[in-house]
Amino acid sequence: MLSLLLTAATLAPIPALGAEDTTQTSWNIHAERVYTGTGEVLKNALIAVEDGKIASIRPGRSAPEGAIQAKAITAGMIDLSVRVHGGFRSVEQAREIQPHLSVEPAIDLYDPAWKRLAASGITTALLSPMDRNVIGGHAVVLKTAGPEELAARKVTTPRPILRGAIGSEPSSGNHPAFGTPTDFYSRRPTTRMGVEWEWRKAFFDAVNAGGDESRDFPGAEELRSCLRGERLLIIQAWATQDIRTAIYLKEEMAREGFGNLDLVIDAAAEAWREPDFLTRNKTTIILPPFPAGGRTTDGAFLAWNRTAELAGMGVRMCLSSHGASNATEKLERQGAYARRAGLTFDQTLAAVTTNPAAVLGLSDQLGTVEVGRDADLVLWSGTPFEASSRVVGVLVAGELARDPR
Amino acid sequence: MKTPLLLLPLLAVTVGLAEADDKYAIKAGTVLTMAGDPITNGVIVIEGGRITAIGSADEVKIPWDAAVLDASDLTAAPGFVEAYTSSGMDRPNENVELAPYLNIRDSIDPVSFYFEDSLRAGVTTLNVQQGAACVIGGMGMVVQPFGLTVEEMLVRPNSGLIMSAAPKSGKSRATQAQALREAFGDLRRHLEQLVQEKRDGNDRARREALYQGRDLSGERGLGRAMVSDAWTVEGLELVPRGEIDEKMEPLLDVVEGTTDVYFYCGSPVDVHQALAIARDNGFLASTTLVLDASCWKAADLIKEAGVQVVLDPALTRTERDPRTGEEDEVFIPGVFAEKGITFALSSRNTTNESMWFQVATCIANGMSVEDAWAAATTSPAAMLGLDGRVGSLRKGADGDVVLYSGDPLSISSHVEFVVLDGKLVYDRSKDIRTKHLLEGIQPEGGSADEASDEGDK
Amino acid sequence: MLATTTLALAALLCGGPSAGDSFALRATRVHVGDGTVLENAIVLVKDGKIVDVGQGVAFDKDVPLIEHDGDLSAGLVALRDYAGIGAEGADSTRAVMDAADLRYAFDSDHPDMARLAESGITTVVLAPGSGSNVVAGMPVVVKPTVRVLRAKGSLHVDLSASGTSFNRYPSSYAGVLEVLEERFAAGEGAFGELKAGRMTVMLEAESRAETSRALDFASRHKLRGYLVDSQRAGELAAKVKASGLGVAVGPFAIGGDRKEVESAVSLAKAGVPIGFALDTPTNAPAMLRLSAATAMRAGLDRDAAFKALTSGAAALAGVGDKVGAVRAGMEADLVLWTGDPVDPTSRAVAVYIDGDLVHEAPETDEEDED
Amino acid sequence: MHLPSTWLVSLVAASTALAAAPTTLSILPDDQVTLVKAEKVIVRPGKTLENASVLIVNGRITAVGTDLEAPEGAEVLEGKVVCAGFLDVWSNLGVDGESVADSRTMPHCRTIDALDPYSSGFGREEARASGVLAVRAQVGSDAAFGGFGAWLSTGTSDGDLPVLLDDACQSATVGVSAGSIDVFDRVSQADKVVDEIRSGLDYGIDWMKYREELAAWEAAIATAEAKLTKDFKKAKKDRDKEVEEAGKEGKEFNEKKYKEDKKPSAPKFDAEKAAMERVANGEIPMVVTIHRSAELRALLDGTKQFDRLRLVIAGGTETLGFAEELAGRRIPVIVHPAPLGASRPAHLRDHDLSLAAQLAEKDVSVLIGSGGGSASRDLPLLASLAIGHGLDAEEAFAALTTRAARTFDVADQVGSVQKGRRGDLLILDGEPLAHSTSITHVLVGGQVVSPAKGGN
Repeated sequence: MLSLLLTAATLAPIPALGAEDTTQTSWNIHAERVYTGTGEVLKNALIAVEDGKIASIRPGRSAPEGAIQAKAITAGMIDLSVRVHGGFRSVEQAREIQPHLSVEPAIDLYDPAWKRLAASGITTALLSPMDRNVIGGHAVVLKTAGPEELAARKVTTPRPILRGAIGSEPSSGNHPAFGTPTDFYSRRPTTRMGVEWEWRKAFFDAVNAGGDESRDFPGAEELRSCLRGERLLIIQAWATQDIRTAIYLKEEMAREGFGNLDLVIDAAAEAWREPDFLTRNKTTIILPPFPAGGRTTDGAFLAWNRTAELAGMGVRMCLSSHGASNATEKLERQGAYARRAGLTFDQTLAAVTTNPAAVLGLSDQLGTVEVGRDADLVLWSGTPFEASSRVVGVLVAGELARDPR
Repeated sequence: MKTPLLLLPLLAVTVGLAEADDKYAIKAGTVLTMAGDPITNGVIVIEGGRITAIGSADEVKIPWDAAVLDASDLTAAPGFVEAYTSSGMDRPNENVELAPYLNIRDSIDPVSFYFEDSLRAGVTTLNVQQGAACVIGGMGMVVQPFGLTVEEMLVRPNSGLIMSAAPKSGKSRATQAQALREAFGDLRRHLEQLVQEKRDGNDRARREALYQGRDLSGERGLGRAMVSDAWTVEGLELVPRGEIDEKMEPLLDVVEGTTDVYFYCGSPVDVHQALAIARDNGFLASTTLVLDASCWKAADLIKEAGVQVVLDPALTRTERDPRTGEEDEVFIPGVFAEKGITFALSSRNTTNESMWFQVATCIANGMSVEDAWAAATTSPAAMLGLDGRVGSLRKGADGDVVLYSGDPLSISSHVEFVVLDGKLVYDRSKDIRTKHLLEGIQPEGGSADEASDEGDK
Repeated sequence: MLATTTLALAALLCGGPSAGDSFALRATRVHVGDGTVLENAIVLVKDGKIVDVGQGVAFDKDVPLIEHDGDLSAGLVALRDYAGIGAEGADSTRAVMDAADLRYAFDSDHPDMARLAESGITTVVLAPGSGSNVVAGMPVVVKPTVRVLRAKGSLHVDLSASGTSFNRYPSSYAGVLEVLEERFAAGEGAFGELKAGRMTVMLEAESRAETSRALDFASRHKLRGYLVDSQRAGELAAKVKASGLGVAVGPFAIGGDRKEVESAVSLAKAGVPIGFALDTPTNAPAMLRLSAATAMRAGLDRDAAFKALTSGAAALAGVGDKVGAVRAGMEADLVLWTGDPVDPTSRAVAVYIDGDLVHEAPETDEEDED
Repeated sequence: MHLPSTWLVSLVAASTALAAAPTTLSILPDDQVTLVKAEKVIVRPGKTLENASVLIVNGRITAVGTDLEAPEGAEVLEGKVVCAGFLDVWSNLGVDGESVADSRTMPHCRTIDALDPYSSGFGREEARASGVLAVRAQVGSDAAFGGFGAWLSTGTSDGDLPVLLDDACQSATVGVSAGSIDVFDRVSQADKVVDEIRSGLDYGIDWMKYREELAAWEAAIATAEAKLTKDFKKAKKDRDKEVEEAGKEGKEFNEKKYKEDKKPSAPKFDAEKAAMERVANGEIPMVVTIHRSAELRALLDGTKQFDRLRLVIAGGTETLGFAEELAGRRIPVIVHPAPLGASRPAHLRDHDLSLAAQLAEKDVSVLIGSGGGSASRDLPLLASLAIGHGLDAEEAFAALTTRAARTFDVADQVGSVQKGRRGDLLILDGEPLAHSTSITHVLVGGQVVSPAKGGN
């Protein structure tokens, strides 16, 4: 009654994953102008990439057969504030101070946002926990393209990076909804005063716990190493009042003899209102995306042209697109808006390559087009950061994340 | 809403500079004409609001009595033309879904910040239409972004009706399409009924005359026969046009092809519907499609129908292939250019989507400089039936000139002056809202801060 | 064909083999369970256990013989289900409920249980509901309508987003890992059993990133067991294979996402042991065999599908030595089918658990159906 | 009577010639010709040809027989079994999601207005691969009145979406939409369906009456006018005399008062009623999605009055009790044999996978539908589930092919392997719905669209 059991025709063979990775990591790339990032512009340069590193750069050459061609080449862009952290689950909100945790368990390398970021020219990104805690935990530096394994994508920096926030955001979710019992959310600071108190208390307790075992708490050692300058501290502060609080915190720690915080301020929209706060401690800032109408989060107002004045005063600044990669907000467009706001070409190029590389302490590996460096390259259709040119090709660690051909 | 104080500086921008009679001349470092090659250190003479002479300094003599704007270190270019916008009004959308009898002149707000922003972005001609959240909307008009009354702003009245194939809120595609079909079905039945009533009346009159023994004097039809590519109601000449229901009369003009139509499509599926409705009712030739960014998939269909399109301000779009999960980016104007479809760019007046930025983005994505400029000047001008008047600087064109600090498409150049019909209407040095955005300087009196909010909506 | 079976069964019913008695079943095709099919073989059952299987099995004449023209196979095994649990399985007041034993939520008289037995499912792993716990408790392996087969055999650990909570610790993936690392370091209770390998883990992870992290966690702590709810695990087939974990795939909804089915097939092709999961009461028990049929349509070969329904799943559930195959020494959970058990057009005619007849298909008057 | 006989002879000769070598006569050079050879061609359920072949020219089947050979240039395909493509009578594949869920559709809405060839390409590709080559799609599938359904081919992926029939049926639902809270509410919905059909019938009658009256009035007017024309000279003479007298007497002359019967006025056009009129006179079938017995009773009683109505029940969870009446009135039932768990909506409480089998036993014409969307791809699986619960395999095959085509008026295009039908065929390596069978080729319009990917 039952016909012979025939095995169904099988699917096309599934490629065995993890098989030897055959993506090509050696290329010949030729460009009419190579903006090395060292201040030098090479004409008609031929770049040879071997196994993910820049093997040779030979200016004044014509493009050999089969080489990838572009009008201009710059080093891969670095964004220190990509915010592709996947939301609430990237920060442990049980306690306000979590310096011993990290955003690493929340990283989803399958999120299509990474491919879009790589295609928009960002080759290295700093991913921090969501700003819902006073101290959210450690950030992670990773390449935006490559195998979907964190071990292969992570970039080790000489110093770990800790993330914190000042302003309304850390306390914003904490007001107890009317009539609901106070759960662990509503016990926490609901004002800027409360947030600032948490900052000082954390460092004070950490220093006291140094000598007394019974007072130790998770993360105390991490805070002490921050004070010793062995760990970079990035604090998000939009409005000028919050930038001021961050600088006062650093100066108080020094005054009290607790130590010297190596501080970078993220999303410093109103840095232009009181520039001397930044110049007196040589504090680096990361600018948020240029808002069309000037208005940003936390009521801060970013006046476009005043950014050029800051650059003129020697404040080291980095640009960021906050993870956006659509046509009008991606990092190359932020560079164009910076140029429109008066920054010179070199200042703009530095703000997306050498400055962030220096912040990460990886100036010898990233940020410039020089022999021996990672093969992170961005190929442009014309002069970079112009409205009439765009990113056409991207190499991340020698791998073609966006093919210009 | 707006503090009156603000109005004064705006006025100062104009009154102070307009000269007595209407002769005006501009000396510019380079002149991009969009009607031939650019002119270096050119001269443009405008009399009575029209360009009477244009050429290099040695060819063209400036009349002795003309006011002269010396912009020899600036670049002159024709103003951009916006082929479709529903900004510049309090409430662009009418909730009555079938309202072809409405006219936009009743709701344009001359002092809306949208028009000041347009000047700042170098846009000098706009086709303002009712919003696309409708089935069939009212009649639009072409205006200049300057003037205290709608009449002063007028460039060309009755620029066309707006229709939408994208479902109005509360409708789905099926009910929207059925409402569109029903509108034209009702028109046809209404006309046939009018003709039938006229015929019955004439027959009865004939019999009455026979009964009464009178000779019937021939009744001459007072209307016009109906002419349309798709369907006609035979005998319409019997009906005087005045007797047709004035709520439906504009639709008759559409079917007869005398009124242009702007058909909004929210997705590629809507394009199928819009073209079908236009073809079935004979107005495909006078239709311009206003497309959402997703409609590029129906480009072949648009090419086959031979209609022109107005593109969405979003010029690129990422699409996910459900089979592979891969995402690829599509440059939409490129798709239309490659298929040879005439298209016009549209813009939003924020920095990153103003018209010059759109033109630059097209060039960045591989389009030629001429085609990119044409899509923001001569193509939309032709669509509005104003080619030769706006969108290019040539003899006989309107005296609309925009002067930039450098190459108009360079990231760091700005609009310094705008001249409309030979009168200076915008001077950047007196533009308090730009000052606030770029330098953060709060103007005395009313805070431009809210002002800058309003402009961005 | 059907008439002959029912006659014999009628005689049997009045007598009714009690656990102590023995009886014999002969069927035209006996699916032993390792891929071989014995023609016209006899299965001898005594005291709820299978004594002998084979073509020439001898048994004295007073032992009743049941003839069945059709297929006989071991009872089907479902790797995860919520039958009869309802709200009992989700106590999310605390993050870690490692001592909670789902044995106390097992209700053998619940109508869901009878429905499982009727569709030929004789072993099912009841799992805690998806509340927001990091560890929700210890799943239990039961025989529907009869008894608990194995308790305290495994521990449910949730490394997916549903393991976090919005208003108590832990609220993040980092917090979940912090809790688990602490508990494993302490090594008390179930965590000690897991570390010693005396307990397996039912590891919940949904997205590919969560699955990759769960596999790293399992390898770090050398855990054995299987993944549940990981619809795209197939795209990490090599890593799953290297971790030694199995995967509970499905149920594949009618008209559901094709990628989920292809992921299950690529897991099987990579040699990862798989079994099928159910989610009563959202879907009917027939969904177990239908999921197998859908997987076969997407390229899974028939024997792999049958193994995933029986011996493969039994091994993953930790009861591979008791059920899932027709061999001497195994428990007498047997099902008589009208055709090939993997074919949705065939039906369970009679179901035995521990040698007792628990279900028999109602009389259909039309004579035969082929 | 010489002529007819010779004429007869030549006819016979020609037809045999045609039959003998049909291929050479009618094939033009640039025709697309495919010949499918198979050990078994299932023309329609119950009729199979052994070692036969099917000739498809330009997408249409031109010949089916055991003695055809391949014309040169023809693509030849071979396989074990050939049958017609499956048809899904309860789907919304290829239709824009919003319009399917719209609860405000009216009888005069059309499914072909809401086709979405762009986002449904993937779904149609999967349906094709599993053998489902055409679907009856419906907008407003949960609305009180869904409007005109349409037959759509799943033959293409993106771009265009071929329509086999754009007014395949009208649709309504009773007791399914959110508004159906209690039994009175559901029964009133059933009555609303009956009233709607009644209004269509009355609309037709009104128009018929108007046309009769109009014809009568026009005839009367024509005769009256003829008489007036005849008497015109006399009337003109009388009138001139009267005018003259009035002029002399200085009185004002007034015309004679003319009266005539008023012309009958046409009934007001109503697109909704016009659609329902086609249902009332049986031109197109009416599919009612209905489940529970209370409203079933109301619907069946209410529709007795319409003798030409072609009613089709969809869902029919509790239709077993009405089996005799349904068989008697030849009302088909579309069953959706999905393995629903215990937690399901109230109207599906008594859902039973053997419903199809039990209805078929009582001679009710049973159809099988996938219930919408991407489930069309799993229609063969649902059919095999119904077979697993007692439905005869041949009955299930008929439900997916000929019966579906006949019920919704596309039997001339699809559903069987016969001359004139579309070349939509499946080439399989076993019985169509047997589980272990897989599809080796899928032909749409004679072109191979998908070689087998996995089983059927």
